[in-house]
Amino acid sequence: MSAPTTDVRSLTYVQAFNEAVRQCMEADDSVFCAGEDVGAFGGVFGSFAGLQARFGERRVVDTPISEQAIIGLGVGSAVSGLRPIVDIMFMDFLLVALDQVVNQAAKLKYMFGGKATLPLTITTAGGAGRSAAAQHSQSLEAILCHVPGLKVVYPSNAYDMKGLMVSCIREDNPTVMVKHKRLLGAKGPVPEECYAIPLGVAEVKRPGRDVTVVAFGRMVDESMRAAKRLAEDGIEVEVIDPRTLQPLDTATIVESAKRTNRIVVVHEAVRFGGLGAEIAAQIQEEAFDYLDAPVGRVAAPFSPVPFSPVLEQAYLPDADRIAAAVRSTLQRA
Amino acid sequence: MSAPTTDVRSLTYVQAFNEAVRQCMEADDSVFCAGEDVGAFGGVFGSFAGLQARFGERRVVDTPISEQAIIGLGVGSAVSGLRPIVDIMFMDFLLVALDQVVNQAAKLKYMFGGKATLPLTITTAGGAGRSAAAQHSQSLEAILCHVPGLKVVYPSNAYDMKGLMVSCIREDNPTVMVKHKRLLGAKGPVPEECYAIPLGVAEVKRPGRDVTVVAFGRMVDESMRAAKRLAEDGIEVEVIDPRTLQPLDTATIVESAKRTNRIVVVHEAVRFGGLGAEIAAQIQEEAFDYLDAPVGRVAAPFSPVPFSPVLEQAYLPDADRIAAAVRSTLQRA
Amino acid sequence: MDPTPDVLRDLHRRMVRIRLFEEAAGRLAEAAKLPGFLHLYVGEEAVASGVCAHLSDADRITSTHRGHGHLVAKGGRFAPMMAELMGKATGYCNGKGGSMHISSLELGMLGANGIVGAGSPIAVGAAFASKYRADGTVAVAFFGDGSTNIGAFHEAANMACALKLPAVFVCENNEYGEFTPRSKTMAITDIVDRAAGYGMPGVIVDGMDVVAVHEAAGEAIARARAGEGPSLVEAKTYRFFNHHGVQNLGLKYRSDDEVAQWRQRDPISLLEQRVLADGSLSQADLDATWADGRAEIDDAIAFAEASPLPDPATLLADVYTETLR
Amino acid sequence: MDPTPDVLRDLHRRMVRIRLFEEAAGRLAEAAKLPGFLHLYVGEEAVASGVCAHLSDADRITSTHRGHGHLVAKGGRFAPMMAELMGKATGYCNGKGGSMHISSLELGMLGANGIVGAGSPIAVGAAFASKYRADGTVAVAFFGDGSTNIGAFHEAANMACALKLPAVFVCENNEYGEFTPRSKTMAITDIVDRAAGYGMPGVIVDGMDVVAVHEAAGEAIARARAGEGPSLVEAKTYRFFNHHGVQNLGLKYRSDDEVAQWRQRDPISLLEQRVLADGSLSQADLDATWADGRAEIDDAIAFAEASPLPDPATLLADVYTETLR
Ligand SMILES: Cc1ncc(C[n+]2csc(CCOP(=O)(O)OP(=O)(O)O)c2C)c(N)n1
Ligand SMILES: Cc1ncc(C[n+]2csc(CCOP(=O)(O)OP(=O)(O)O)c2C)c(N)n1
Ligand SMILES: [Mg+2]
Ligand SMILES: [Mg+2]
Repeated sequence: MSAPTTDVRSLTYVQAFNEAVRQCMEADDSVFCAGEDVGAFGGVFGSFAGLQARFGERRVVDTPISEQAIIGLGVGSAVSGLRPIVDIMFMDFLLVALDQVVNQAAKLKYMFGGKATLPLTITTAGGAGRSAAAQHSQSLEAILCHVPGLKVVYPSNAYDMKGLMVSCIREDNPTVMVKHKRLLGAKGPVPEECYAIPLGVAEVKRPGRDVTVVAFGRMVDESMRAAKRLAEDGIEVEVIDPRTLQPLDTATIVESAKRTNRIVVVHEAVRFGGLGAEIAAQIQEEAFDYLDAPVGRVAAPFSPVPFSPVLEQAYLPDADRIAAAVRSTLQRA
Repeated sequence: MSAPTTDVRSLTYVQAFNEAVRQCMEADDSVFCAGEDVGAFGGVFGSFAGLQARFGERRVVDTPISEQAIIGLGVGSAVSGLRPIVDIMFMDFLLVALDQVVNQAAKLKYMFGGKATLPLTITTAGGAGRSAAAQHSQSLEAILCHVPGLKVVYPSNAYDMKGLMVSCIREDNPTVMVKHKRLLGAKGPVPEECYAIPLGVAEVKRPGRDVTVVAFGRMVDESMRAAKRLAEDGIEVEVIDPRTLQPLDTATIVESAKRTNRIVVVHEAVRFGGLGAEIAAQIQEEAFDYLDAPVGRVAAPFSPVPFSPVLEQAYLPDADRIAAAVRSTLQRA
Repeated sequence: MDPTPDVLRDLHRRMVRIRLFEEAAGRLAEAAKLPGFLHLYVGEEAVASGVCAHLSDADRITSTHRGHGHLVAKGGRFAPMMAELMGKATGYCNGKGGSMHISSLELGMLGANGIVGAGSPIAVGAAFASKYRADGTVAVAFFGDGSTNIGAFHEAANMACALKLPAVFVCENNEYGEFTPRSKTMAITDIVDRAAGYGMPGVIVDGMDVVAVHEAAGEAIARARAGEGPSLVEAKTYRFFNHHGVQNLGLKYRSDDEVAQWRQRDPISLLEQRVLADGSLSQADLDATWADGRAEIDDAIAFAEASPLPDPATLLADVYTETLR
Repeated sequence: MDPTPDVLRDLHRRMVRIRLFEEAAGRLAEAAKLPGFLHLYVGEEAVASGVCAHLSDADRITSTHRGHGHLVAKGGRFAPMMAELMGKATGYCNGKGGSMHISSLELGMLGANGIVGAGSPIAVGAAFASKYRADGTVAVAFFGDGSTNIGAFHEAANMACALKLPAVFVCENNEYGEFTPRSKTMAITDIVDRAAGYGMPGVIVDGMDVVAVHEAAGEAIARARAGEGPSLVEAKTYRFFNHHGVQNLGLKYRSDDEVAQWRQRDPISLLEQRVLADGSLSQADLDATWADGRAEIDDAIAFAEASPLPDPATLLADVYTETLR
């Protein structure tokens, strides 16, 4: 399932998020939202704009600055039969509440011998590029993907945002939906009807025969930009957006790697221990005999995110670095 | 530097830890310990036994059950010139305090433009195998290794424990020292003098020409056991214990892989996103042309740690599974 | 006014069942028949019993690492409990949770918890669901004195008050957190001093007097059901055994005298003396309760021992729910 | 008894310097010359000033996301502060921290903090170091009303009391957490109600009256220095600008009337009226302070604008300390 080419009205990434929440709340009274400033104010990124006016304070709840209790609110109400959407403003703040996410939400069903379902959606915002410095810019998805019991979704565009968010809300497992802060205003065609994009299904954003680039979140745009430039030199790059990071659609990635024989994984998180490591490990396990070059990784260097824009720019992967990595992968005999 | 073959008195892993702390406290008044039950009681694993009697309540401090404040106590006192050793009883509980570890301790120096040093040692206990179930058995080292600013140490024996703990305490950066719960009583030769094993230096536990196995913590014993069995069939396994996980001694591992051309990485953590992924990714990047088979991984499956011993046994990697992985790696043409 | 004989019989029965289950578990642990940690509730029976006597299966509770008593008081059956402690497939959690995660959603027991303080935020979520559905149910969070020093407790108590949820916070103040006395970990003596900081009423009750607990909990739960918001009930109590395991004397962190003094106020004996004195129950009533409990325990142990271990093939089952919609 | 003219001049000077720095930063932000977030302290100057007037460079403070005022009050120089806000190599943090992480160890300012509540546990560590060395220094944690709902604050307050540390907890209660009023996030009106739950004294003070803050903080800090343990000081105050940025009127979450009423009680005007009325300072004194501050700001902006950006080659410097021993 991928974005319609026929012209539908276009929405921003955050409007698509908002519409998914609104339509799911209209369809199911057990769905509610809670978080800091999500009520009257509509969320610091406007993600929840208009929802309290539409659904009232019962279903759109302003909470104290208490991330552990916010996740606990979600866990306890989900196991009691509701479908909470709880918001953690910045992904960095998940670290304040990780016990509730990892030790409670993710493990509860298993610890109960399967005798529980936890239809909980945790929404948050990740990524750098806004000079928000070390504690408001992190990409921590690799930590979440290492946790059995969680699902992790990271949309790269407005269309996917709506469809994936609908799936998260309907999902019967704890899911973390990560918005990228620099994509909030990105516009794209978004159908009005309430559609779902299944979790765990990657999308080939661009077919190509020479090399495969795997990227998610904002890095999809950078990869497409790199691919466009490389195409001018006759290099055909296949760009794959996993969209869901856990479970990961390894099959689609491996199938592509077996065709192109060369693959580069891109992410904003630091390289050491990032999702690129897992993807590289799986590809070399499953496509070893097909690879003409090592799986390349383009990622942030091993440091906190710096404040100064010149440093942050030097820190973040971009189309140039992706293109360079692709070229060096191709140079490998 | 590796364990002496000449006979010195032998200590348990936890006694070696205790002696390292005691000797460093004798040498430097700025070193102190704090944590739950570490004072009068000496720590739930006996790690701090006798230290409060020896150094008094000023230097061996019982704290409330407040992991965030325990790490904060370490951060604030370290940046104020002390050398805290703060204990988080079980590694699983680090998740309650991860903000202080990741957003504060690890980033403080960088956010301050380098104008601070943080000689902080966080000690904890990880690993499964004691029927302690999903919240007292986790191996979360991969999460810590993904964090710039932290160093992570995971000794596999009493000798390394003492030498590495001494280095942690003398280290001017935040370091997490992970004890494995099932190694606490493991005895080995430990010199009386206060010796340091440098961080970031792996040890070749056993030379071998046919295949390399990388393992740390309790998995070193299992790997050595597997190597011994395989040797009976004429398969010579080289076993490498990185000892420090961050920074990782990639050079030693890659050099070995280039000699044996086949390598298997072992850990207790779940496979997806575990440290094995990063090691595999680095090896295929740096030794691509030398590999005769994909880098193999032996790790826990993707589930929380189950309580029932039969399930936990099915969950945990062991010598059998390591041996099987080595054999299948060798079967690869 | 005094509880009726039926209520007293019910309170007695809950306490006796907890005592019998815990003592049996302790014996099995000594015989090395129980894997993992074992945190016994012996001595604190009046707290869970006095509170849970007011609750139906539709009301929800969250528990702690010391959770058997809460489940028994909430109606837990011995057979699947004992099977769970033995890691058998017939346990409440199919052997996947064990003592530290024992739970029963049908009984509204949202799990023992291995993370100190982590149950309270979950209770807030359960209380939110009660209010959301306006179904008159409540949520009760049980927690220890030591856990009130951890952030999760604070956030939960404040959020419950801010959202005026039907929640009751029940503190089992047994004066110790593991092996460290309260005096070393907080500068206050009474946990109830924390209630005002959240804007909820707080009351101290003798946690060895089940009738007193029953009365105080009744008011707090009625208040919650009436939509008047959360309350804190602090029960002064004591664990007769060690933090985990079954040793009770010769512990280096508390004196045998202290243990002996508290044992003088064994909550079950106190109730039995009282009901016999005022004649509300007869010795025969009490004996019958003990006899029933012993019979249930014997059957439960037999059941658990005869039960199969989980099939290793089920290791990866129950990590995720198959989503159908 | 009333502060001496010298003390009043010092308090006035600290407040004026904060005001001038923040207004200049606001103007630069509007001119898009400052990257990232900007949380201004305007309106709350009396709090940091009244407290820090009692502190030496050896005393340590922890701050919040709204940290410029704390650093200025602790003696921060405008030039490296402005350079840091511009992300220049000459900033206090060489451009790596920015507004939300601005710090100066030499001045005992342990950093603004982007994580609500995270500063308080660090202040506990600093206070521990003071007690450990018995050097008579203290640690002060500044934090907002909203942050008292997060676990880290609770753990820090309790631990400081349990260990009887020389710490002072200063709450800047400006009635809002971001865009949400206090009434929605807690069931209490006064943060000071939380002090008793930790076993420390708590006092409410008019956060717009710098002399009142100075007096209350003086007692709390003296108590800490005397080894009598922590205190909580709640200063009722108000931020004149939006949560971040410089908009102050037409905000959807608070009325312009409310803003206007608080501005009536501008802490700097209140002090100036008072000192002129009782003659302790002259108009000339006040003018001189403003003039000095303006001159310093102009120099600081010129310095910052002329300063070089960090060399991208330094990106990976400062992640780790080279350990030599
Ligand atoms: C976050 C966390 N920290 C520490 C522990 C270890 N621990 C288990 S029980 C316990 C003591 C709890 O004391 P209290 O809350 O008073 O309960 P009690 O055991 O006295 O019933 C501790 C420290 C834990 N399980 N979780
Ligand atoms: C853990 C965490 N949660 C949420 C935020 C987002 N946030 C930044 S400031 C703020 C409001 C803080 O309110 P208060 O403590 O009253 O300080 P004030 O801004 O009023 O000075 C919030 C919610 C954060 N930075 N950290
Ligand atoms: Mg206790
Ligand atoms: Mg505020």
